[in-house]
Amino acid sequence: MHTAALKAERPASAADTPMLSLSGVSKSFPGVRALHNVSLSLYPGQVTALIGENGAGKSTLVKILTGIYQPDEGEIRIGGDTVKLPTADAAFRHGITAIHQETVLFDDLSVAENIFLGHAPRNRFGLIDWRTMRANAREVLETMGAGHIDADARLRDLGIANKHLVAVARAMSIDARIVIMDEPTAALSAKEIEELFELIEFLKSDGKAILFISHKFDEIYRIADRYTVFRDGEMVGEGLLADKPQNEIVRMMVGRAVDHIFPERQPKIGATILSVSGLSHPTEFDGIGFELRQGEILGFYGLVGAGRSEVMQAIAGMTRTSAGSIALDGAPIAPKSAAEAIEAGIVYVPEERGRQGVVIGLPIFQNVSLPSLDRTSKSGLLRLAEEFSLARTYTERLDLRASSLSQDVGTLSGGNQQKVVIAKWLATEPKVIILDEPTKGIDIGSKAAVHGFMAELVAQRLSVIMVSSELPEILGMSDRVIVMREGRIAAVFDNKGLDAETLVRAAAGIAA
Amino acid sequence: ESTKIALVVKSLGNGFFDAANKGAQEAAKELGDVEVIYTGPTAATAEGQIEIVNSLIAQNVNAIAISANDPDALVPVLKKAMDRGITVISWDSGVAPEGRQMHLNPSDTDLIGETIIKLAADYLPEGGDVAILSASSTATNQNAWIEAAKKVLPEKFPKINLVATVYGDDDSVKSTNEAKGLIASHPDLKAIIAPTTVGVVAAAQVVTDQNLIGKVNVTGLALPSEFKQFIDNGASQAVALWNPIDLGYSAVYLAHGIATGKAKAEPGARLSIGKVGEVTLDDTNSAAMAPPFQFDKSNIEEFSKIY
Amino acid sequence: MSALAKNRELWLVAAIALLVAVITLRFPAFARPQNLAAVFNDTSILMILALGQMAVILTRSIDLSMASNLALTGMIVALTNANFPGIPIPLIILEAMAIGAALGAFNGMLVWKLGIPAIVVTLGTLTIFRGATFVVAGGTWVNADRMSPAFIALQRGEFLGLPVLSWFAIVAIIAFYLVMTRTPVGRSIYAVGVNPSAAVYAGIDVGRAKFIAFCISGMVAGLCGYLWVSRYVIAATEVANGYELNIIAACVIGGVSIAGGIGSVGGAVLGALFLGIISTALPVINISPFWQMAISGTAILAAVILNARSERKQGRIILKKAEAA
Amino acid sequence: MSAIETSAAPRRIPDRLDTPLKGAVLSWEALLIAVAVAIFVINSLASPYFLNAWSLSDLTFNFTEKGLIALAMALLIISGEIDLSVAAIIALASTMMGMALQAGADTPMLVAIGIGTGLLCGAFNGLLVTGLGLPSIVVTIGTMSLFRGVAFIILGDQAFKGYPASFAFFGQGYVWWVVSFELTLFLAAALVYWFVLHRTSFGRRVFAIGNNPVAAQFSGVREARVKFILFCLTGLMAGVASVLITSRLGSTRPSIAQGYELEVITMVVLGGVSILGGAGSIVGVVLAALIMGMVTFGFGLLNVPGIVMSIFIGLLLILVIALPIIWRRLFGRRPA
Ligand SMILES: Nc1ncnc2c1ncn2[C@@H]1O[C@H](COP(=O)(O)OP(=O)(O)OP(=O)(O)O)[C@@H](O)[C@H]1O
Ligand SMILES: Nc1ncnc2c1ncn2[C@@H]1O[C@H](COP(=O)(O)OP(=O)(O)OP(=O)(O)O)[C@@H](O)[C@H]1O
Ligand SMILES: [Mg+2]
Ligand SMILES: [Mg+2]
Repeated sequence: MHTAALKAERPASAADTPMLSLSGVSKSFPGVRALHNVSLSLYPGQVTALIGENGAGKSTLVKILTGIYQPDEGEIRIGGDTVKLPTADAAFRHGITAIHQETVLFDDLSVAENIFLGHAPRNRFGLIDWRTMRANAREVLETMGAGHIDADARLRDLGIANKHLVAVARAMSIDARIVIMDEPTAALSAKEIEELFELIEFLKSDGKAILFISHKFDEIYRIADRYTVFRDGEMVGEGLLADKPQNEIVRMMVGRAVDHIFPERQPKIGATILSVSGLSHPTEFDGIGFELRQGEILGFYGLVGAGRSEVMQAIAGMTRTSAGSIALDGAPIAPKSAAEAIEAGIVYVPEERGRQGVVIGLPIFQNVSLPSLDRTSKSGLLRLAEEFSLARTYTERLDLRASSLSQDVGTLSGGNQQKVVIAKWLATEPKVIILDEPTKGIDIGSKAAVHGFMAELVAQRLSVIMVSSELPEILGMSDRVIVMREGRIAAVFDNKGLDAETLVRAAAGIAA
Repeated sequence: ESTKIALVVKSLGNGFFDAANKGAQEAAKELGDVEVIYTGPTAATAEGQIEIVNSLIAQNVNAIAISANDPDALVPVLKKAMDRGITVISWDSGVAPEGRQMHLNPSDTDLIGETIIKLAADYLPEGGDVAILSASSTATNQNAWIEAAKKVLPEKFPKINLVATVYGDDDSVKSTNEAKGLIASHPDLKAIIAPTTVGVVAAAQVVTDQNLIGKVNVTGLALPSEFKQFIDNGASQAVALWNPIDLGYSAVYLAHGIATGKAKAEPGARLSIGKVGEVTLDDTNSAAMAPPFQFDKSNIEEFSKIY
Repeated sequence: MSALAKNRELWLVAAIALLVAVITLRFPAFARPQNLAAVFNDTSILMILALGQMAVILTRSIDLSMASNLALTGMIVALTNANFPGIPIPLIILEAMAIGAALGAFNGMLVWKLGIPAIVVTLGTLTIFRGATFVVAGGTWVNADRMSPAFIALQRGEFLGLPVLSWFAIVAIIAFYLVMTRTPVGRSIYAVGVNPSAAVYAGIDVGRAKFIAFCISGMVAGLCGYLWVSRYVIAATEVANGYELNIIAACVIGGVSIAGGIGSVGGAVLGALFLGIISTALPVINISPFWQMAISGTAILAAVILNARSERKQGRIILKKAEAA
Repeated sequence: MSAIETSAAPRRIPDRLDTPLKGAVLSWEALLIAVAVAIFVINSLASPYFLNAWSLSDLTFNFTEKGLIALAMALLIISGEIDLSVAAIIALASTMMGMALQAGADTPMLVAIGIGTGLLCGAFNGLLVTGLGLPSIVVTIGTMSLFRGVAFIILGDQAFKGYPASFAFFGQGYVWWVVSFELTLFLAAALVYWFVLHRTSFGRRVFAIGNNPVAAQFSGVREARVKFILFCLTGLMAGVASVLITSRLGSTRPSIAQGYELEVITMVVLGGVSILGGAGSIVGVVLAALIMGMVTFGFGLLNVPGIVMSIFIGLLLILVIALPIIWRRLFGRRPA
């Protein structure tokens, strides 16, 4: 039955009436307006690319379409009827299937079951028919060109790329009319991407409506028929891709003169403060070597999953390395925990704010003072006055918006949480600060504050490593840029007349 | 002001003690102006009894009559009770002498020891292997009886061979497992002696379930009402017990006597226990109420209606 | 490593075989089929209970109230039987399962609708149910002479050479196997434990799955309430006191992960058997029963350490050469 | 949100909002105080024997030992772990003291051995949990059997008794009039634990770990070390409790303190400590200990069977936790 999804039976019809259309959809999270009055149409037999910067609201829209989130307002129409999608199940039943950005699968279940959980084939007693399920799973994988994946294997034993293929297979196993793919290629190799594109072509010819999200323009131009651009939660343009050059779309995406929001600064670069050489990890990165100079902002660019976070976490003591050395101010260091790195003067502002950054449940001032407790307390005894003044100093410099320092950080907006996180590490008075996606998912105003503050930091002779996947940010802030690809350094550039295309090519491994 | 006597038992919800309570209430009625507080912990632990004794002290009861879960652990709190002027006696399962004024054994320890062996031997003219399934390994009374039984074995019952002593903790499951273990590890076992009302039922049930009626005889101390069916089906020939109603009656009677000063607990004293008769205290201030009474096919029907 | 993970049950079988072999060395009759059948029969109730507990643990919850539920349900059905000996036993069994399930549903509702952690809810109902046992019985107990012969006899009867009690266990094992592996409900219980947020994406109501698991564990505890009182022919307040930890221990030894999502019917059954063999064999081979506790404690620790090794999370791999290797 | 404006003069953020009385009134501790007062009043009305210095003193014995363990357990649970083996540690520590007694140890030696055994047991738990990364609930179910099992192996059906008279002071002695040594120790320990949890950087780290172990680690908190210390502390307190109980009973059996672990945890949870970690206070735990002591003692005075009180405690546990949730559902504001 599901295999029908993969056999072209109907001829592709170039229908002009959308199969799915969305209008006036808004969605807010505490402190963040993720979507505002957006619209979107998907047409049968066509691929629509959804384009937008990080945090533009793409994934939020996907979650609304798959019944995970409920929109605050707006309307969803499928084939002309207005529908409600209160649960993931309801979305399935309306023929919507999705490959989500994060692989939301079950590590301890088999591949076959991951593909068919919730719609497994049953025998005539109503019991799940494992034999058929396995056979079907093999067939789906086979059709996708992922026949090398064992349907009986436990998902946990698969690499990330194969996990992603399973997620694709799960989406394909549902006999859906509408297929959504949120950055499906992020974790795939070139060959696998090729196979995925074949599959998409096939789905197109089968008359499915496809929503395709990617940050890679070569992919978008290769596979998509239409585009829709989101910027900061709003729909700013849509149309046929064929008559739209890339630079116009980029302008729509970014939507503002980039140099306006980035602070002007006159870098005063000093001597080398941090030098890393030959840093390797058994599975994550290899032979990483670079130098960071005083008063410098060193940008790390790469596609999501290039391994930048892992390198930074190794430098900050969170990850063990297998080889290589780190020297700070000329003295070799080998931090074995975050505590040791902080003591040495290297701090890491993590990427996953919710999980690694803020301690929700504790008030703002306690979050800020956490890494500096040894300084604010006296022989182990807390001194609240010290903590408050420390917290005030740094949060006010970052222009934090909060009603009091005793407020639970969990009640702050994402951008303000990020400010607390940055304040917390700044309060340790580091020599080197590593910011991993410092403005991920925060609003424009907060972004400007963070960028302004970064400029202030380097002006005070601090050294900054900034990991970012946002081209404007990399270009607007860095003195030098290191591009990483698949766990290795792919290129190093001086940020003088550097253009986005060069970086993208280096990151994707396309020869200039 | 009426005399308040607390009857503290090992645990509530136990048939034997409920019967004792019946006797205690009878004694209260007979003595007049006596209030009996029947209480005990839910699980048979010393800690639970200590909490209860503490609250009894606070209530200013006149006397505490306790069947103890542990002979030693209760001593400090009972001493405290005596310091506050409360009469303390133990009955059924005793407390170390420093923790009470007197102890009432249901029966003479040596006599019980001999009786439990005799119950088995009577039906084993050829002799053979027997094993003991006791209650908890810390139970004072059971241990004393087993000691006494072992003493009489060589001279009076030379043909009886005691092969094992195991403990079922007065827990049905554990007793069942232990009884099965005995049967499995001693193929020639002729009798299981369980000087505990919980263990004896468990053992008889095992013998019944494993179709060993006629091969293994279960005997020991049993409440007739609980045990009747096993006499009827032949899993057991005969068991013994004293009258728990009389025991509760006597405990309250003695506690009342000492608390009101009518009697004095000292070695050699002869104390009245009303309709049950009279006891004499030995040099540890212990006394025995009555010889154990045997139940078999001829009389179990009648007694099972009483207790 | 992964082979070991896959063969958790095989490891247990090997451990049990070794255990039986060691016991047989000291006591040859132990390995006789009749005796092994008897051990199985003795362990039946623990096996059934462990299966119910497994369903709950799989959803990242825990049911500490099972033993109390068993005591309460056992008491109610014993009282029913004592007062209305005419009610046929199959009805009594249904009553037991219904009462047990209702008690389980009470736990489940608190977990589902109020979001109170399962350990807190069942810590509370652990004492409530046992207290209620005392109250419904009016502080007394029900013993053999108040139970009808059929009530006691049913599980002792034989069918195809095995006691009916063993058949209860066998049917429960088969039923659990089918439910846990072959029905959407069973699979959703696993899915919720493996990854609750992914379960939401797959259209599963996480709270409802937990509720169902609690109903299952309650129903099973109720059934065992009847089996227990008719087996030991006594219904009293302290029945199965503290047994909840044995049940959880059986699950843990059987490889059910306390973090949810991992565990199998075979594992839970073998874990129960392992404990059952220890408790029945020690008296037989003349090892002081005082060793029993320390042995099962060691077995639990060994099982956790082994399982943790096979569950070690495997990270994502970026370097292509590392993934190929 | 407002537009891009880099405000020259940053606005001042107040340290805290004017502490609203409402917050204090609706706090968990306030709820517990109300419950405690209510039970006190009910007890006084229901039994003429309750309001009496000696009664109130006897009452404290119902909770001091468990309460001592609950103090350390509260910290452990706040950090996101749990220890089910505390009662077994009591048994093993008591057994070790008994063995030492046989070998002729004097009172200070006995105390040292009891506390030392507890500490070692706690360290063993801590090592398994933090060293091997095992879930504490399972580890301590295992060590619970192991520790008590060892006590059973050593003692079997025997008992150790004959502790020296000076040893009796810990569980039976009075410091002043009706104030027992146990109560004094409990109050002193409560003060120490309150101080450690709420006034030291160690306590702050405990909260941080319980709320978000990953972020705490990233912030330089040595999670494993803190948790290891907490397991040691819990073991240590179980050792202290073992000294008290052994002294109070004057003897050692392997079955000593059976089932205490669940009562201790009930106390901690009733005291408002989140079983999921990250929240709780020592004041709450002390109040919960007091409440449990008053409930059991009060019912005892009325000669209500212990099992009936346990229904009450179970209901109290669920209600006290459920009511605020239901309250929020009915009248609740949406989270900000
Ligand atoms: N559950 C949530 N709670 C709070 N804020 C959220 C939540 N989910 C998303 N957001 C916020 O909504 C905004 C849009 O996020 P979304 O994930 O939709 O972006 P995206 O366009 O998919 O970005 P990316 O390209 O990085 O995947 C961001 O500011 C994000 O922080
Ligand atoms: N073990 C894993 N299993 C599955 N997915 C993973 C795993 N680890 C990371 N990912 C996913 O891979 C993606 C990239 O991870 P990560 O952010 O660590 O890489 P990166 O090179 O540091 O990229 P960036 O910092 O630019 O986001 C994320 O979407 C993350 O969810
Ligand atoms: Mg996204
Ligand atoms: Mg990253």
